[in-house]
Amino acid sequence: MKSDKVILSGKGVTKIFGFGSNKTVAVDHVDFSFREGEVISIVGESGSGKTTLAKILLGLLKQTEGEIYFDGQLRDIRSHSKKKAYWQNIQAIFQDPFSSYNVFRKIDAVLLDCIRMRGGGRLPYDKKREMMREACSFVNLKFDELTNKYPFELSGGQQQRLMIARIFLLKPKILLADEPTSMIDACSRATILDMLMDLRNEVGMTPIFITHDIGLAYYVSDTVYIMEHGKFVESGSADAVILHPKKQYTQRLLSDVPKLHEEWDLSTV
Amino acid sequence: MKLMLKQVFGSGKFVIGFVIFLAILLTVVIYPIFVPDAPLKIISRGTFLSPGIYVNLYDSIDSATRYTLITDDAEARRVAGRLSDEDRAKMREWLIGNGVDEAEIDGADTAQLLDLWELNFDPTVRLPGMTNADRNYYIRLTASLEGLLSTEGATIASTNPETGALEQSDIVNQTDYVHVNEVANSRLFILGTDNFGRDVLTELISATGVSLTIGFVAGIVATSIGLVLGLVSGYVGGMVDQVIVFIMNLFTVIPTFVLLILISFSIGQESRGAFTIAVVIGLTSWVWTSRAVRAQVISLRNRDHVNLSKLSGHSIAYILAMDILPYIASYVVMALILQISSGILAEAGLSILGLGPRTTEVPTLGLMLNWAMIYQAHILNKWWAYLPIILVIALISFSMNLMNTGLDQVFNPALRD
Amino acid sequence: MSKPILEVNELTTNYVTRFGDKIFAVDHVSVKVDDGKSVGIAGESGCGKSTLALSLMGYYFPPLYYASGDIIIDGQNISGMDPDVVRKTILGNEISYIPQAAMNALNPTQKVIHFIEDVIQAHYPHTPKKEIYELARERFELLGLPAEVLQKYSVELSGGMKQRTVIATSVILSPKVLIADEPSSALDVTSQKMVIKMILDLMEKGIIKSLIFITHELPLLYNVTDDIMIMYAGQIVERGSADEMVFDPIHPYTKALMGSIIVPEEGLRDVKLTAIPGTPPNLKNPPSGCRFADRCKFVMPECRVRSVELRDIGGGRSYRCIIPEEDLRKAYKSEKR
Amino acid sequence: MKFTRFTIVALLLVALVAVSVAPAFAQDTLPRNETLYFNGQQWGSVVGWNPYSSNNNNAMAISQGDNARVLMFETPYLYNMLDGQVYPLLADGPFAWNDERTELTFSIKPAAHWSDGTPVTAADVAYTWATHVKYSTPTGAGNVDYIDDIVALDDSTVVVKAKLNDDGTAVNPLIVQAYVSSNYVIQMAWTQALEERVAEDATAFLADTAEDVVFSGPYYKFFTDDSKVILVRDDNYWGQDASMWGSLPVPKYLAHTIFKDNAAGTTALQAGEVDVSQQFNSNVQDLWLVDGLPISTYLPEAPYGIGASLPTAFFNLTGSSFGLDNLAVRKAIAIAVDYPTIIANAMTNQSATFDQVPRSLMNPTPGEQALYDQAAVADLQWAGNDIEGAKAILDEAGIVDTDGDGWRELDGQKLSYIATCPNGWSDWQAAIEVVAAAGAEIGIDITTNFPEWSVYQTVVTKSDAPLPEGYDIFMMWSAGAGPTQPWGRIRNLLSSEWLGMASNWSGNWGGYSNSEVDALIQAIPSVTDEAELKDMYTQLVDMYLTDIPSFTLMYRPQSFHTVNESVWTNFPYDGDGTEPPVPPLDLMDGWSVAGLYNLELVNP
Repeated sequence: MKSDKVILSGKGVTKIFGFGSNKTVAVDHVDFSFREGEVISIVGESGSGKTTLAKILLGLLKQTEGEIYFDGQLRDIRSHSKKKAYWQNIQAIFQDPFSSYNVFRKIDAVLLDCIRMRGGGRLPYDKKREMMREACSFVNLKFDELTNKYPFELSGGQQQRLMIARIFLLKPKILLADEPTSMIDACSRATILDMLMDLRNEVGMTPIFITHDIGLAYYVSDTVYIMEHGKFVESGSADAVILHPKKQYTQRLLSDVPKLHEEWDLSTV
Repeated sequence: MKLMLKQVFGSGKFVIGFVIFLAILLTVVIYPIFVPDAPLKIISRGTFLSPGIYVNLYDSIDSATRYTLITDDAEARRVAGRLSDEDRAKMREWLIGNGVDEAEIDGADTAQLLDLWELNFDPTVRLPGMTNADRNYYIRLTASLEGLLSTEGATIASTNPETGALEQSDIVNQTDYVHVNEVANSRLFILGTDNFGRDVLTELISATGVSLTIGFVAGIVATSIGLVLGLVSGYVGGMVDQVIVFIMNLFTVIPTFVLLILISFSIGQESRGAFTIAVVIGLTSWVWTSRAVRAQVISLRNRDHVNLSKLSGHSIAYILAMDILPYIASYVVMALILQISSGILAEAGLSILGLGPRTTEVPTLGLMLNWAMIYQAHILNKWWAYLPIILVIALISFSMNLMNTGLDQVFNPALRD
Repeated sequence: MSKPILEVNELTTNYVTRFGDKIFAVDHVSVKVDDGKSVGIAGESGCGKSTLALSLMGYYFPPLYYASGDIIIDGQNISGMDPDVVRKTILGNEISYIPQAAMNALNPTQKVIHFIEDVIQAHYPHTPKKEIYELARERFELLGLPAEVLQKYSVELSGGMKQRTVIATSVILSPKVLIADEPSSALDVTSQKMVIKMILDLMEKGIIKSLIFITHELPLLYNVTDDIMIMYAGQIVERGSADEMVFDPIHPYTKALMGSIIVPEEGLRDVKLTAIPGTPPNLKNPPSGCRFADRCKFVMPECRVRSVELRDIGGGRSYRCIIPEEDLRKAYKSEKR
Repeated sequence: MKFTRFTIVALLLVALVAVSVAPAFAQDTLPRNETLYFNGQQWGSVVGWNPYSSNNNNAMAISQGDNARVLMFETPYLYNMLDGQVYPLLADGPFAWNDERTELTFSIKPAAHWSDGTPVTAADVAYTWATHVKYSTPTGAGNVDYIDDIVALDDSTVVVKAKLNDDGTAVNPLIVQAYVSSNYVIQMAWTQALEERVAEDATAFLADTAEDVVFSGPYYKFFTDDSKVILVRDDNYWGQDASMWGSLPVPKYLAHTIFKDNAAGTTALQAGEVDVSQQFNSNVQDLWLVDGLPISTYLPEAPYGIGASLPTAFFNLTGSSFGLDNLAVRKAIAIAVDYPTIIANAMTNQSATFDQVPRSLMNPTPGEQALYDQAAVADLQWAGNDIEGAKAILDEAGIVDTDGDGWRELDGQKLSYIATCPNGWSDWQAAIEVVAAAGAEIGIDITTNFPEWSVYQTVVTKSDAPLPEGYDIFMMWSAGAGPTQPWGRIRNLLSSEWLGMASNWSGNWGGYSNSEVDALIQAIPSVTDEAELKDMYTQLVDMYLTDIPSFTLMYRPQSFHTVNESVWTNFPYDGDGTEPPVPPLDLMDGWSVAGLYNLELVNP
């Protein structure tokens, strides 16, 4: 599954908001290189800059400094068409499924957008329908029940699955999953994670999880990056970082999480 | 959509406002079908005719069918109509002042009073303390008393063109009546006439239509400008935003109404049509719409659904139209309603200051008020020349605000119960 | 056995929607909390946890209405009491409540001490300010909060500090019961830990007698409360001690919930998380039988028609399922992950 | 003495109280039974008391003209618009022309004296004229072409010498004669004192507010501020001498509250806070018929007052209005207009109708009406509302609707005009509306346009260029009643002498030009023979009604004279038996001042 080919990497990526005394450094000279096929997690508490970094990776925000390389080449998204080309390769799932959809557009429209994005805009409708049906069945949804419905008529879990169906159609090389399960119930969480993993195998993509849940990061990823105040403080394989943290910050983070088999030491507050 | 309409019409406030507004609108549309008179046609010689039915005197005397009604109180009513108790007291006062023995005068006995009056009254005599106004009153009274107690009919005579002599052509008996509906010329002026002698009701309804149109045009102009600037400013951000915000601030600092007055004044009376005024009102009142839209857009532009739309490769125009606009549409509709209502009020305000649309080409509610004010209808108690107009303005504004509050309750989650 | 501080019997409350429909968000729920004990309530979003928290206080305002049942706080039945009376005499005094975003409720233009004055003077109108300040200072110091906080404005405080200030303020009158509804879920893990420690301190130091803790985070609940109750679709489906509930769940729903726990502990990567298909029923029109039937893999035709009572199996344990506990345990074992 | 802060504050307070109480004191203590209240004359606060200046904004004290205001300053003669005669005031007996009508002689009443006690002398009259000329006051500039000099023969005899034509006749004896009833006599001594004060600087001379002015009239300044003007009677007034009035005027105070607008003035009149109202009160009859107030006008019935001026609609004959040079078009419009509606609606019947007083160039006063031969022009005098007649005229002239759009064309061009009057002049606007309505009736498109007054007057008074578009038909005033009337009014309406002036305030704004008319206007002032005069006036009326360069829309009184008899009575009214009759000019202008001596209290 994993290969040695670096699909996305960054050097000195920095994002500064505001000017002068109002200046906030959200992402502070981070370096990273994500290899094709590996599952990556970026873990950080709120305000650590992980969501800003995710938006930079997606090309929704422009970094203040530093370079990002995609597929070995300096990323160029300076025009709408170049952005569009980039977004054929990188896609996202957002935290809150309820706010991820335009409430005025039907499910069909959402999925047709994806077919169009993959260059299938001129395909006959039957073919498109077939593709949508396939995508829905991949996430255990029945397209025939969804067609002409609005996303908000679905439950949170179903909406997040629809999001995955979207990715199924788009088949990007990279998927940024920004807290994909934090807004949905524990029981649906497993389903979503399973499907993401299945999808990864199916289309051979590189998922990047952005999360504050260190447990989740441990559970899903090969490589974990721990982020604090805009910097990566520790990174490495999941086992190494989570079970044997070297940095004090990571250790503290882990000790603050309530666990089942380990006493939660409240005296360390 | 259907659900939204159902919700909107589920709001009692909206429905009441809508019904009032619809009633006004329907009246404006339907009334001219039944009363096709030109609203600015001068129909009375004399100003501020009071509301009521007018029967043509000539035609009523000339009426072919006469009805004899033996109404006992007819005479008493005629006498009372021409000689009130107050008149009797005044006559008595004059007679006593002129030396008639107080005991001789029986105020209640009309015949005796009239006899005494005829015998004694001299218009040239001025009693101590009597003003010229009093004198004029007594002269008018004397004129009106002529033939008061006559039981005979009134003779109508005309000059014979051949002989030049006056010849009796008819006698109108005191028991003669005419059915109002059989008089060919009768007009009903529900709201009387105004200072120009125009039918206030017809004018009012036409003015309501024009004012509503002004409101709509002003509202649409203001809302369009506000919407476009707000959308662009809020979504594009950066330099564009700063420039637009600067313009908005400029317009906020200058009091809109003052600006409106200045523009109206500089356009000059000659070119101030109703449409021009509407556009000017629109051009000066878009600021708060644009501010509000901008704020909404800023809160929307970083929403995930917008990001998702971007990731789906949609253009800015598409995102503005499909991902932003629908979310603020209900808000914009509410803003439009308020803009329409404030446009109508602004027109009225301008017109009262004499800066409204070019006068007397079309009536507007403001112009009608302006004329009523110039002609002192309020001082002369000609209520029909201003009260109905104020009422209509209030009703329009009330209905629009009700609709707006209703919509607000439906669309604003913070107010939802 | 110590006497219950809070006893709720068969409490039912409902919402009335804009279109007049009734939603029974809390359906015949009984909760008993003994002196010195804490009870956790967990469940999926929309299961009625937060409504239960509100209902427990006896403080109803539209669109939430009281339907039936008793709420007895330290022997005093407050169910059906006038909400105004509840607000003046019960809230803050007998029972305190901390909602999820309580820290955002602080007025940024006023100092912390002001809120404390408000709380105290609402119940004891003529308390001198000096006395209040002394009380507050003592209490804050007892709870490990610096006394300077009292003179600060809420905007000057961090999220965790704000939340702790709110908690300290709401228990200033030492209520018997504290209801905490997701008090830490908006905070990062470090602040969460501080807040939890403080709540546990309240119990330990005898400021409050009992605690009801509501959250959807099971590992947290496991570490905080003595007992755990699982709620599903407005009903309690299972209750037991924290250990039993996590490691020996009986109800299929509880079992699924516990199977979905993710904690960063060795071995986690080897387990397969449990997934439950489907969605909870619509409470506007709940199914007549077991409410979990549609999603339950052990469902039998009977489940859909027969209404199920909470079954007490002793030792403070009870669950709501027609399948005997042994059968369920056996089934779980056979599908060992 | 050392002032403490407290003393200063206390002093300030006292001063403040004193300042704020003083005016209140002045008005509150005016006894109602000795005060006559006015409205409609004074708008804004008084600037000064300088009778040479035209910038006093002092409506109660200073107004020179045909019916000069003689409350504070006096003229040698008083004009009476009712009989057209002048009556001596400062002058003793009638004036006398020499046989050539080049010199007018009168003497000053021996009793006449100034407020400082010194007698009024012929030298004062002469010096007043000399000063007017020297400082080029409006009076000086307006008369210098007609009056050569005014000299004092002795202490009491004044000779007014007319400017002469080359042939030795007076340029205009009518204007010379009018001077003595239109212009004040101002004290020489005071004038010289003022000249000294301002070092004979013309600007400073006219700008002086003349608080120290010496006067001869019965009233003088008592109090003014921005809310009222009060005059008080001079109990040493010379006129109480038997040679003039024989008594003092009745009210001790004349007060004029400065109202915000007409509406406020009307309200005050209704409340009895105003005795004499110079305001247009629409539907004035409602005040007594409906409201039952003790209010009356000079005439008990419509038109309620005596019309004196002729507000007139002018046709633009300067060439910029297509078709108005065509008499048929002008006549059709003029006879189609519904004058009764104008009079009923714009004037609320406070004007005689054209049935009552047929149109001519004369105002409705008996004096002027007697000046022309009504029978001779009866065929030309239209009463209006003659739609069929107008249509017939147009049809006959070949001006018909050729393209079927409802509007008539002349030479293929649609007749389309704009009727104009200043914005906010509500009665004029109403009249212009009716004119426009007449157009629609006869197939000529007339729309209305109401520019601001400043725009309007700039355009209309600029005679050196054709009137612009939008001024096809426009409304302006005409002269009222006065000693040079109706000659002066006819000159205003018809004389071509002003055409081409950069700023023409005098008249004939439409640009009419007729040499026959000009010749008659030129000749009349020197004619004394009544029959000849009548013939000449009749010719003028004939030409006016034939050529129709303009058309009178209504008659309008010189002053609106409405009185409230709550406190005072015996105001002048038609048939009140006064001899000569006191005209309804608010008891302050020309002979109407005589009315002040007749007033009585309703409740003495």
